[in-house]
Amino acid sequence: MLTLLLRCVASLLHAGLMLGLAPLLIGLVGKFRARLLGRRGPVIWQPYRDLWKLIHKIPLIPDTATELYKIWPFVGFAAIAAVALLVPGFALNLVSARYSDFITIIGLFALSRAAVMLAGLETGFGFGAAGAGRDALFSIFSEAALLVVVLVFGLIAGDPTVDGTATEFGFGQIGVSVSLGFALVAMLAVAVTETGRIPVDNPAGHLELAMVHEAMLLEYSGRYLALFQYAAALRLMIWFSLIATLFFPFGMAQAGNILSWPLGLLSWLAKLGVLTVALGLFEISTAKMRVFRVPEFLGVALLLGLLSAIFLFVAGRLNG
Amino acid sequence: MSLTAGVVLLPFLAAIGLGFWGSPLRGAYANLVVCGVVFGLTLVVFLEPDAGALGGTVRADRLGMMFGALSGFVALTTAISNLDFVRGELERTSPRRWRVYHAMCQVMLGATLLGFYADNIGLLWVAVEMATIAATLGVSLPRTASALEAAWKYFILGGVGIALALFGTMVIYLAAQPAMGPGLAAMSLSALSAHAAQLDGRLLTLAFVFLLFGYGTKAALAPLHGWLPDAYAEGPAPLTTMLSGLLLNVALIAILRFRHLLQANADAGGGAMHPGPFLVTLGLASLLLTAFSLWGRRDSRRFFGFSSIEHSGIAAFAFGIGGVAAIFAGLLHILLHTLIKSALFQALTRSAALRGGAAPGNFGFSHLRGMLASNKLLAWLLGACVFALTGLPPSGLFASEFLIISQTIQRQPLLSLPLGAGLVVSAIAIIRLIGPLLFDPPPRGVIEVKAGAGIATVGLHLLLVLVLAFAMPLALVRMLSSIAGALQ
Amino acid sequence: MVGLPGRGMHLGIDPLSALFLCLLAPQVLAAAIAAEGKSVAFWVFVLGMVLTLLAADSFALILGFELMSAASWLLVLRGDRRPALLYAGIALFSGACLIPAVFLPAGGLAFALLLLGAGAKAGLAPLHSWLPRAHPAPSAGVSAVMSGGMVSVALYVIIRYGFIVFGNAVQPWWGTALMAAGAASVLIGALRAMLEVELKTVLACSTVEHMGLIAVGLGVGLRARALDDPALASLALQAALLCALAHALFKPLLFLGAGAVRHATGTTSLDWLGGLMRGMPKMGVLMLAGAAGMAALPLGPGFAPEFLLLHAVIAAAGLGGVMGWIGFTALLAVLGLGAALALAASVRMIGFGFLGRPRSLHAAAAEEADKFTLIGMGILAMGCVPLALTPGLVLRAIAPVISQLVPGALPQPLAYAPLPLAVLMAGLAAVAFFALRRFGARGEREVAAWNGGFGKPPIWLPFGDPATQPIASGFAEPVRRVLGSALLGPAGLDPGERFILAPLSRLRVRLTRLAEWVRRATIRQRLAFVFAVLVMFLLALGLGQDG
Amino acid sequence: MMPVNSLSHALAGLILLCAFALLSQRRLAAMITLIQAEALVLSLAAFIQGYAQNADALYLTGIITFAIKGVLLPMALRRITRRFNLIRAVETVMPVGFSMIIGVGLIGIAVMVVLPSAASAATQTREDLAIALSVVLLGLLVMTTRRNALSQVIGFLSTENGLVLAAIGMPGMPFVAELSVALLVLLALLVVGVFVFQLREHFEDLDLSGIEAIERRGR
Repeated sequence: MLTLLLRCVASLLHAGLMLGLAPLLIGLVGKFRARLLGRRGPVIWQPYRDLWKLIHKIPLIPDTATELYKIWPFVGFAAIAAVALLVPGFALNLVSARYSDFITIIGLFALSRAAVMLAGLETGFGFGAAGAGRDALFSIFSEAALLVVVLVFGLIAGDPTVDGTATEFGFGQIGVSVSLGFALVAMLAVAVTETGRIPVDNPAGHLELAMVHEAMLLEYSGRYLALFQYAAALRLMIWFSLIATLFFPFGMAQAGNILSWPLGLLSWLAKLGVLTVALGLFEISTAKMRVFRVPEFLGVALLLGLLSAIFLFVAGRLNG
Repeated sequence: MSLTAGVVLLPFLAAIGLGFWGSPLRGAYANLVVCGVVFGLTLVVFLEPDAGALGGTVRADRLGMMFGALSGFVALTTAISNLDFVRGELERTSPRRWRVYHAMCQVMLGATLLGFYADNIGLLWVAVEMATIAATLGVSLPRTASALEAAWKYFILGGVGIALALFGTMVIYLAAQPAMGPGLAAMSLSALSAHAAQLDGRLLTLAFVFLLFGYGTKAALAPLHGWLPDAYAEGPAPLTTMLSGLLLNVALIAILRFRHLLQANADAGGGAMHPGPFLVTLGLASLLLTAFSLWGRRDSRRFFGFSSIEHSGIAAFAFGIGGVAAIFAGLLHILLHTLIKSALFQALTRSAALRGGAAPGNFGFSHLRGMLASNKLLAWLLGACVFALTGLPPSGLFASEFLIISQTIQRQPLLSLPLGAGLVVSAIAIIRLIGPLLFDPPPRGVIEVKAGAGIATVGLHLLLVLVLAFAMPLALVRMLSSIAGALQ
Repeated sequence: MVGLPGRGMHLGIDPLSALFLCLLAPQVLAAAIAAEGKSVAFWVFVLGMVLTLLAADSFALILGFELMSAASWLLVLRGDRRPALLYAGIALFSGACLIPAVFLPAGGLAFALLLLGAGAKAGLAPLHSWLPRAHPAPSAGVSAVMSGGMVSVALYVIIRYGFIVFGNAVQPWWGTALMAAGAASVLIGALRAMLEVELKTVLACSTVEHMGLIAVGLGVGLRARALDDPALASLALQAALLCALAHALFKPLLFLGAGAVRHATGTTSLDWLGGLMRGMPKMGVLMLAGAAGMAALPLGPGFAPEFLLLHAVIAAAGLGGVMGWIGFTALLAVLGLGAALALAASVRMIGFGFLGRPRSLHAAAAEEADKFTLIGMGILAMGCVPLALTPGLVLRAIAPVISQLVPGALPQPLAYAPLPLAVLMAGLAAVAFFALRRFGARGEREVAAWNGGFGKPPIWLPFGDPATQPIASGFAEPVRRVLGSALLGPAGLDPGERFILAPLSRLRVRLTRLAEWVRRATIRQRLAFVFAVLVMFLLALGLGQDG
Repeated sequence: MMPVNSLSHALAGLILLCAFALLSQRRLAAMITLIQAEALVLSLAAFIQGYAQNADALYLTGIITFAIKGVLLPMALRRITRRFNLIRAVETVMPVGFSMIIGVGLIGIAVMVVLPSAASAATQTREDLAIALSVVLLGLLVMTTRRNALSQVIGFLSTENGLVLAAIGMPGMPFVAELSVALLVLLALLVVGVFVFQLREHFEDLDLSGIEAIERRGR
């Protein structure tokens, strides 16, 4: 009974942290990138101030939009927020561990992507449709690559949920193997595409040729735009913690005993910091790709996923 | 003078009568009355099976009675639709030629009945030969260049076929000499099938090849089919219905009887070869040849002539496969196809009559397109008849083709490939017509016209087909399977 | 005694046919209410399907199957004449394949013929190209039942013979063949659904994709059964049957909607629709529910089957050898590709069909669909709800079917629980809404869309400058350039047509020309034919007897 | 007196010779005389067979064959050729030598098919049957290698002569056979007559190419 209570408290803490720190992560990444480029860059809590400003502005609804204009932001946000609660952050065996199935998470990502695309098509103007078309193209390859990586995890860990896989990787004697390496690179490529970072899409830039996620939200303003931007921040946080839990499972706390929480929190924040640095370095080292170069980039990710599955067989690390 | 002799001689007497008296219309009514009486008689014959007549040369066994009744029924319905045809075409041909036409119809009916009831193979040959001559004169009636060319082709090919059949008949007589000695006994089918084992197998096979070619010409099997499409397209309309309904069946049943002789001799080790391969070869050849000849046709009666060749090929193929079930399926197929094809030709004649006269010229598909605009009921009946030929379920042929394919799978699996391909290609060629025939915009100046009561016979035919195919009464099933067993 | 002369016809019902009857009932009811109540051919079509499902012997099954094809051919013919011939050809081909398959002893050849016959009718890969051309042809109600019911009946035949009649002679390669056909259908169906412009053709292509998904499920089940692993077999079968059930609910819903769109605006081309949500709100929302099913989004009816199918494939990957291993990985990649393409296709359908600005006066002036269509679509939407929110209950309902197909299978609990997920998302959305209401500014203003700074379109262009108006084929252009040219070839022709139908029709033309030469022979040449065949037969006779 | 059956056997051989000679003829008049000779020999054979089997039906067949095929038909054919001045040559489809070789082949086949390897009792009738079959096949060959309508009719008549030869060779064939053969000859003549006059009306000459032209237009 006590552990159940503790697990609930851990889950609430986890939810608070994930939802609270997401904009901070965006600020950190922006600040670090600016520093690397020799600029001072905005203060790290700037994203909070932006959201606050947007919430207090009156949204301007385009007259050609239908009634669903106001619903897409809530659908998009709810889907991403649900994933945020499912993906374990600092502690394993949370209340939502049983439901954190890979396929459900991929499904919820697809739902939020659909909501954003439909929001783009809502007003029937050029930018939204162009952005939605490109996002559709990228999503085709990223989902295929993601599924193959999920196949590799399923075969190594034998457990369909993120939580089970993380516990298996953490405490099982998996150790570093070639196929997991390929899987990590494939996962990183998909993460960069999903969150819309530099090589695939420029989060800060407004150049019409380069916009993908930005273009779909052009017609939104006020609190609806805030919801979408908050969802984008959450998406980055989710991918960081997903990669952290799956590929660097050491030091994660058990929701059951409270003693392991501080260590879990510390390791989680450290991992986020490392990933922020990695992302910052990666972003300044590559230029934005042309739209039709991205399918090859993701094609490589898919190929790496296939290779990791094949190497897994070669290495005979199959269990169960 | 027993009943069967009466049935056979009545049409010939009527032919002489019709040949010399009566205006065209009165001749048509007389023709109808005679056909009605003949049909009645063919049903009455069922009461006294296997009764010999005319000195033992005419004997109505169960197979003969069944197909005799079928021919009587088809002749009756054709005579009914003939009334509208005559009323429509009255002024196109001289009264003298109308009398010749009605006389020829009766001669053909009489020859067909003689062909079914004949027990003596010589008499059977005479019956088929008389039917050929009558049909040749009938086809040449319209006096157009193409009708003459069709008649000339019919005469040459028919004549050659008849000659080969006569030669085969004589060789059978020769083969029966050692077992049954000279005289009438050696030529009676029932006696021959009783002593089939003792006949000389080698001569019997030679005779069967010639008979197959002789009667195959009349049944329009593959290499011998040349005359049929032109004869159908050029002859006067109701004659085509009679031709299609009656003559093909006489020849197919004759082939079936002679096949039984050869099969019995081969089974009893009398040195004869199995008839299967010969029949299967001709059956498949006609099925595949017509499957691809159907595609280019512009004239509807020539098109359905090729479809008749295809279906007699399927029946010959079923007989070639052998076994009680395959023979049963072959007989069922002939039964259903005769009813559907004659209904189709009656409907076709009626629709051509609605579109300006049933002369041989205006049976082109482009001329008959958009039938729904002319008369709704007739259009749907015509569409139903054409659809019935394809073999898709609501049509009766599905049951018989289902049986044939299932028997082929069990006895010679490899043959089912060409059979299936032929059936599919020809069914597609047929189904391709229904769209334009019914739903296309009609040629200019076509208005809704009443079609008259004559088309009720078409509906009757289709209803009979559905009953026979999907709900055949038990008595008929027992009768057909006993026939198939006897001819196994 | 009705039926085959002499042998009659036997009908019977068992869990499998009961399931498919339940699958058929809602869409027939909806179609009858929406539009098709009066047409005789429609009821003959339904009779054919019911007869196939209730058949206890092979004659009744094939009779029903061909009756279904014949009636639907007539309906396609009345709708649009061009695809009717191809449709009739495929119907005849499938009949010609099924009859031998039914009579051959249970074995490899029988299953191959069964796969060809029933697969052609279900729209599986090599013989699928007729489906996107034939299904849009008839009226809305008919194409709804054709896409929902007829293809499922064709799959029923595969299940009935693959699992029950040939049950004990099953080999692993049967499952692999079914999976290959399924994967190809998923890929081609989803890609074409993304690229087609006509709304009904998009739905027909998505039918091909969903038939592919079901075929993959059945293939994994068959292969697991051959390697006698009942747990995996029951999981795969659950996926396949659930997918068939879901597809039989949301696809007719979408087709009825497409029919209503055609009735309201006179066209179903996505390039001429747009902004229909304003004119037809109720129908738009129902179409949104259907599109959620088509795109297999969570909380929609389509996600539970996709979930089970992906887990079945992952579990199956562990079984095979190295070739099976690579095969399953590729299969999973194709399924991922297909799922994403399906999502994009349904977003495109909704986005360009119902949202945004109207692209033609008809689209602008569209009124709400008539009451009956809405009732029909409502029935189907009601059917989707239990499947979307409580798939666990539905799986428990179809457990007897699974145990009939895979004896000794113990059904596992479903790991995907949409109800708590829905509650969680609703809660989060409510929290966000009240937080914004509490802290943020209230109210909003209706203004002209920003559109990157362009001015307001002039009066005489009420829907803005057509040149800048995005259209459906523009949305699909990136995918066409990357995937389309690779898979569909330069002319964008369906591979099924390019490699199978076109060569067949060329062969038929050549053979017709040969038959024409034979027909045009003169009398003398005909005599020569007869004479030659006679001499050949005599030779055969002479040699036969001496030999 | 030579034994009767060897005499009829010799006459059958003579008919075979006429049929074979028919193959090589190029002119219509020669073909008509050959067919006339064949008919006369056939009627003689019928009389002898009638005497041998003392069946009076064979006498009747002999008389009919002599009257119609021996006298009437050649006269009618000659009148037709004179009216349409058809003296000119008859084009054949293949070189005559080649058709002669095929003719020999046909006779070989007929013998191989009819004569059994093991000699059975009625070898005599078998040989007559073989000869009759050869005449029938040669008649058919003549029909298929001539383009002229009239020469095709002559080929057809040669085939019928073969049939009659087979019929009279059968021991004790009942009366029906003879009547039917006669009927055939009569009606064939009637029909041919009707056609020939109609054809002349429409095509101004007897060459089949007119008909083939219609066909080639195709329907």
